[in-house]
Amino acid sequence: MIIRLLLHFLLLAGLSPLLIGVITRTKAIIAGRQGAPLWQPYRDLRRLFGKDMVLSSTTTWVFRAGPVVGIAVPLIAALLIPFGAVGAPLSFSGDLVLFVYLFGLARFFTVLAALDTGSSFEGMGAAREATFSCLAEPTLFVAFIVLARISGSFTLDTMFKTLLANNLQTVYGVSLVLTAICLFIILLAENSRIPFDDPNTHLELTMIHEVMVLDHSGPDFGLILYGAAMKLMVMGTLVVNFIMPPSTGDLFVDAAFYTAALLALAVGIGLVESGMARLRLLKVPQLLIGTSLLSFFALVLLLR
Amino acid sequence: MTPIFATDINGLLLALAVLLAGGLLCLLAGPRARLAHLLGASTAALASLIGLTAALPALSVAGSQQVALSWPAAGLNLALTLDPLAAFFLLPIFLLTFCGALYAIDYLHFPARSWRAGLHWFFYNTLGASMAVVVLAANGLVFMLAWELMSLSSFFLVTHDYQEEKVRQAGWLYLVATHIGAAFLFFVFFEASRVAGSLDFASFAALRALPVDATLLLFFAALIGFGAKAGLFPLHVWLPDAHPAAPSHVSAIMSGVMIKTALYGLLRLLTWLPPIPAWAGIAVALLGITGALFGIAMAATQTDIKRSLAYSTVENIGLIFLGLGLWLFCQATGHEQAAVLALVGALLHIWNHSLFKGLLFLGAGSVVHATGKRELSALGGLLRRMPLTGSLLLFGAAAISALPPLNGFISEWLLYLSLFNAGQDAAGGAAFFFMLLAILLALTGGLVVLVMTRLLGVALQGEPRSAAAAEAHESSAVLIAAMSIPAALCLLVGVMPQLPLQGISGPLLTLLAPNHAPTGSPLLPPFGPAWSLSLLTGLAALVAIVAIRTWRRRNASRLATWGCGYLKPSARMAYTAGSYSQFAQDTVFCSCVTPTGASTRGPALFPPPAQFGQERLDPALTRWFLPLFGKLAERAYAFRRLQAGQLSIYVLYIFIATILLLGWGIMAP
Amino acid sequence: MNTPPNLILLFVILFNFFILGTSRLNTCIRSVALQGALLSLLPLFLHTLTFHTYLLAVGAFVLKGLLMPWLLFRAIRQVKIRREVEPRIGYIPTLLLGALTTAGAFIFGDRLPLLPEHLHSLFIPAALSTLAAGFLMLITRRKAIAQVLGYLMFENGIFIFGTLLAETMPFLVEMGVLLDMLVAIFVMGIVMHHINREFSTLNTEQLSLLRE
Amino acid sequence: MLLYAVIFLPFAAAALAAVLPSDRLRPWLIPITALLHFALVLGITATAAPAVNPNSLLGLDALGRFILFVVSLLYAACSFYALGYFRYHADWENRIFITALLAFLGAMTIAAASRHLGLLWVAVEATTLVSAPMIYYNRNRFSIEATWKYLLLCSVGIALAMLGILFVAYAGLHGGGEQELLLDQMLASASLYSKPWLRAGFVFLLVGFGTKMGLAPLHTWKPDAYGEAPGLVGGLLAGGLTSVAFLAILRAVQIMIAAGEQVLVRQMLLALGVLSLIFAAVFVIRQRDIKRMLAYSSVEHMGILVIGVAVGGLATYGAMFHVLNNALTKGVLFMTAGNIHRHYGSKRMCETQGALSVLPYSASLFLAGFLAITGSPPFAPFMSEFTILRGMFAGGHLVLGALFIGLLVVIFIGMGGTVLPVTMGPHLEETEDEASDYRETLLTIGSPLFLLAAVLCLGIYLPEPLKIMFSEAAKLVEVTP
Repeated sequence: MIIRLLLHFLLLAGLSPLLIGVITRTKAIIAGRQGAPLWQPYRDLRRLFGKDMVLSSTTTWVFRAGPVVGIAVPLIAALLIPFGAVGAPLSFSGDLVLFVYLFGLARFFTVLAALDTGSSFEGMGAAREATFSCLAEPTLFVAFIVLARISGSFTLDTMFKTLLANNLQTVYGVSLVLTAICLFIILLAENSRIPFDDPNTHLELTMIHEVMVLDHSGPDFGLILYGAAMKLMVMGTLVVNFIMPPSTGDLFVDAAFYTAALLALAVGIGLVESGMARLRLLKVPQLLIGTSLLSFFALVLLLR
Repeated sequence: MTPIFATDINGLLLALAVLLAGGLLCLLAGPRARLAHLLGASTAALASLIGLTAALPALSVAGSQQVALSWPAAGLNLALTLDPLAAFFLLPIFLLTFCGALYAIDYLHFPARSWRAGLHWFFYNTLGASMAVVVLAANGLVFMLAWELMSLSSFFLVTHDYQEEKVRQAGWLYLVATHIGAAFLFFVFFEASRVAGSLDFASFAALRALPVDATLLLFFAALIGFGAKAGLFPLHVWLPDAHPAAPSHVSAIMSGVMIKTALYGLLRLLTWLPPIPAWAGIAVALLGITGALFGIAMAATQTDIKRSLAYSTVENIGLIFLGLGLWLFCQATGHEQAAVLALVGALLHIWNHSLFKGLLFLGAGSVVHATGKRELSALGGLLRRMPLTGSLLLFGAAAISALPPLNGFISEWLLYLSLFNAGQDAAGGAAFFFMLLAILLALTGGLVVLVMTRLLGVALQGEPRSAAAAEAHESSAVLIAAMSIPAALCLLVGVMPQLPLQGISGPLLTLLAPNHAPTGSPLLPPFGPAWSLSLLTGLAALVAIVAIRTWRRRNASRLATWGCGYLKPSARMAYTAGSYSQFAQDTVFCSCVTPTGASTRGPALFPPPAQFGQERLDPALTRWFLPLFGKLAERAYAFRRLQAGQLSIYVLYIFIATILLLGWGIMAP
Repeated sequence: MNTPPNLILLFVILFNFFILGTSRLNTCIRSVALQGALLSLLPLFLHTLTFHTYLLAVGAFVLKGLLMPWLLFRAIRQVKIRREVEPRIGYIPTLLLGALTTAGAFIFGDRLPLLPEHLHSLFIPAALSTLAAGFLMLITRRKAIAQVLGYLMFENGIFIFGTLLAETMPFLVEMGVLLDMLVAIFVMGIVMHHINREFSTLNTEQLSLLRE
Repeated sequence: MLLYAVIFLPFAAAALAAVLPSDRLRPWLIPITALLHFALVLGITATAAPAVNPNSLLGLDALGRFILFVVSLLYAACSFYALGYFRYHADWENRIFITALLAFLGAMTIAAASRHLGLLWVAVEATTLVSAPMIYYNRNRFSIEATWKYLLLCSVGIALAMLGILFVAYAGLHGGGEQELLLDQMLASASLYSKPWLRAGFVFLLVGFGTKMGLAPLHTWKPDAYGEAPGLVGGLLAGGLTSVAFLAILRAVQIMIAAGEQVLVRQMLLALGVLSLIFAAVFVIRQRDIKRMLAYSSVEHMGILVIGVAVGGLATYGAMFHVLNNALTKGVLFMTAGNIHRHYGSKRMCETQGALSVLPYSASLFLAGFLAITGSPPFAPFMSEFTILRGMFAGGHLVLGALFIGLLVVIFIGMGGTVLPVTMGPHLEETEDEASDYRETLLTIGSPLFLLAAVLCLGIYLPEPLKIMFSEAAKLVEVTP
């Protein structure tokens, strides 16, 4: 139990920046550049944590609480899901709701932290964040419902263990594939990757997430980046779990498998990002609604 | 307050007596406002404390205690019954009455010599007492009597500032709505008494023999009657006007508990009726979720902070009705587990909503008290100026957004769980129905976050948007105290859900008893240690991070918000409430809930100063009810020609009446 | 069939039509008075000649035949108005309606079982048709005076029926009725005076200020 | 013996008022007479009812005692208001008015005490005649028009009632042989009467006294008369006279029941009652004139009374209870409406808004009276209407009950739409010429205050004697199917 807990924490804390590194590296290579080293994100974090910070005179404690919650939530959420064959340390029936609402909590505070500055840029970003997640959340739920329906349980742990592997041949196969795709799109949307948003650009009026953190600096900003990385990893885990082989029995072998798969996913994200351009902002809702329709279709296939 | 009254209905009688006596005393205090003010507040607070101590034990005591005072005027007894279900509703009633009384001490200000104070407290105490009696009533007469008193006293509380036109209109709308509702309730109780042979609730057990159509007649009449009070879509129309009009502690009580008495009535009726057909359950559930979506969408477009909160009440009532409908449906279709989960979720949400909505209205009241403004566009920057109030508001917002680890999450979690459960063992269409509900519920949840961040972000954060907001002051200790009571309970329920769930088991059994054998606590959902463990880890993580950051805390330099190079970003550049919800309006909402705007910008060589105005009227009111009633009134008006002032025509009426009656008299067998 | 009472009643019915048909106000008043006077003879033929009967007859004659017309003429003199009844609807329709109601009165009368001594008498039809004629006057005439006349015919109709029961009913009642009518006419006269003062007309169509 | 004193007293006072020269002293006759009268009535009602002599013209059975009590109580309460009223109109000539006012009481007393249909008829007609000058008191073209309509319509109605009495008598002649119109004798032998005559007679009586009582569609004089009469008179007409007319109808009902014609009676009463409710509901909507609104509300309550009697059982008891409540509450409403009218010099809603700020007591009493008359707790009408409804549903009248409730709500909304602006609305700054010299005095507030307190107490606690009075009165007209 305790080992599982520690393992989860370690994997999450250690691995998540690496994913960012991998993504950026992949994009660089595709773009024909050499790109930054894989551990660049770790450096950035260290540098940020070493910095002083500038606080807006408008802000209050909420402004500083935002990053904290932003990093605490992925930590807790990660405990509810299995990392590949590595079972979730905490799980109880219905924890999927907790999982979704934890990210709601994070959103609540990041949005408020953004609004706390009183700047119209942050306000705009906050509005978009809140609106888009309204559209993204149902999709997540439908995906979970599909998995729950298949696995016959409401604990993420059992829902996400070795699903595609044994069910691909069964009637559930199609719905599962569709669900996996939906989850991947949600992953992109929730972590503000292309085609929804471009994490590299700043100060563009079409941005969603990045614009909310304009006024954060130093350790706060570091926390935000770290939290974002963890969030990416958590969401990524959901996708990865579809393709994970059943448990080998040895905890660390499973962990290794999982890590490999996660890195592969990162490369995939990098490919997608370099493959397509960012959508126009007004197209984004359509894409999200399309996704939820897709997941819905998966559900219909399941229930018929 | 002493143990003598514990576990005993006498304690409640004492509380009622204190309330009524206090009200009369306030009236007798006459124009001595200060005296009346203190008298009213103290009696109300004392009575609610007594009531709390008396009602709390009864929650778990199975069975019921009766008390009956003979009442020759009515020919019926003034009979009260205390059972777990009643106690379940008594707790929030007395709690909020207490908080409201405490709050009003500093919130209300009266001229030294005026009747206003006496009247206000008279009606306040009457409201408290009548709400309690509604819940305790043991026969139709007492129930309807208390019900009408409740409506009237709340009407007079709403019209506290009756000099304002809007307040009068709001009060009038409320009075009309509540009376139409009451008419349906009269019908329900009399019809029930016709079947049962007496108005005593004890004898209503005879209703279980009703055929299904009669059952549905009663059920839907009650749904309309109680729905009009509870603010069930589309009968909610009075709510968004009445709450802003009323003083804030009154809004807190009305929105927190008064409308819940309607839910009590419905639940009580369901304990008598035979099982409701499944489709009726579906209808209720759909009404509920529609109301939830509608309410939250409307809340997202409001610019009046209290009006927005009122719409959020519509949303929460919708969720509760969703739970109830789900319960009925699952019971009818035999999904035991899901039914229980839904019912528990609905009951717990009743408690939760009274807690955080009370907190939010009180907090909004403090904001209004400090700034004198309700318009979001005139607020802002208050979290810096009134940190405690602001933080409490933020707390309540987090709770109502169902964020863990606060109470709102627990009840919504139960609703989800019941939906999933039902969806799991249902097949085909039914399963699909549940999934659909779950998805809509998720959408609602997302929108709630949008609405609440909008309210807080615009009202409390950024730079003040008006001079009034700029020199706002922190509210007094009394107000803070009154607000922190519900806040504390929100946290308690959220962190230790077992407590309230055990409390609910009593009323739960009362409600389930008629329809299946009383099974024990396993009815309650499995909140394992995992729940608290995960929360504990979360908290531990938070603590750790904060520790790290305090350790690494450097001297943070404070500068103005970076505004793209603008040196002095003014509040007018800040993101407004309208623009915050604009994006959601364009992408998510249907057009019927978006505000109707009118702009006077015309193409001209030298364009005149342009204006842009928006109004956010309730579509249900403006599109359905007002036209309907207008048409009816027109029809009625057409009959005025009968009274045209011509004497000979009047004689003609007499003539005709005579002829007809003569004919009837002669023809009759 | 052709007993004196029936002949009187026949005349009474004819008077109804005459009143409904005529246009002169004075003629109306005179004929109503004449009708009343005729009716005052009824008790004499109908009942044994007791003091009671005499008193009733005389009283009725004095009141209906003399006092009322005098009062009304006086009222007319006070309020100088055109001596014409302005009907709301024409005379012919009024007469037709009168005929209709009379027929109705006969039919209705047949449905009521009569005492043997009253069989084949015109009492019931005559009473009802006079009543109806009074109603018609009230409904169709514009002038206040004409309406008072209608009210008088009304009372005549009742009186016809009353005479049937003159023995049954105590003395008190008829006297009460007659006196009461007297007072009623007095009051109406006063009110008419005031109406004329306020509106400078007795055309009651003007009296429709109070309406919805 | 007391009875004769009760009847004699008001007439003596009226005569005195007629001869008394001073306009200042004359008003004092009213409260004195009223109080004496009420004291005597209390004396009568307190003592056990003596067996009514079947051959006497006068006598008080339970019904008569009850109605007499109601009338006398209302009159006593209003009499003090009258003092204040005349103090306000000190310069007006009030000889005729006060004489009529006192004679009015006498006539109503006779009507309540008469055991003889003819006498009853005379008394009721007398009330019509004496109330005419009271309605005309304001002496303008509106009041004269109202008086004319009231006089003519009620005279027509009353004449029809006379015919009805004659028919009933003939029915008796046809069936029971020679007999007088004494109530007790008729009740004794009613079963022998010839049905067609009796029915026709009842119809005429119903229409006749119904006109007086103001049942739709015979109510047409009501809004005009109540609207133009002084508030005091309006209260007495709506509270007292209607109750007397109701009594007259109940007498007819008694005879019909004794003749075994309950079914027809019940149906006819139901028809008229429901029609009255509908008329009231339709006309009260957007009613801009507060006094006319009260008149339609009176029509409504007459409808409620006859419906209660028609339904029978518990509802009859409720109807009796409601007679008292209606009388008292109407007194409150008309007197306070009179105050408001006098202050603003208008009774149009648009000109009398925001009375609470200028006439706090009258306005709040008016508001409370409105709540009471529309059947809101804790006032007594709620109790009586609740009882009537109970009887209705207990009798299985499902649809009727639903209709009843619905119409009551419509009327509440209609009246509220007028009353709330008048009381709570924005206070318009009245111009100089408006009659704002009126100030609330104890006399003009005391009477309605007392009546409202009475209504409130009755709603909470009903004294046993009253209860017995109601139930005994109800027994007499009990329609047992």
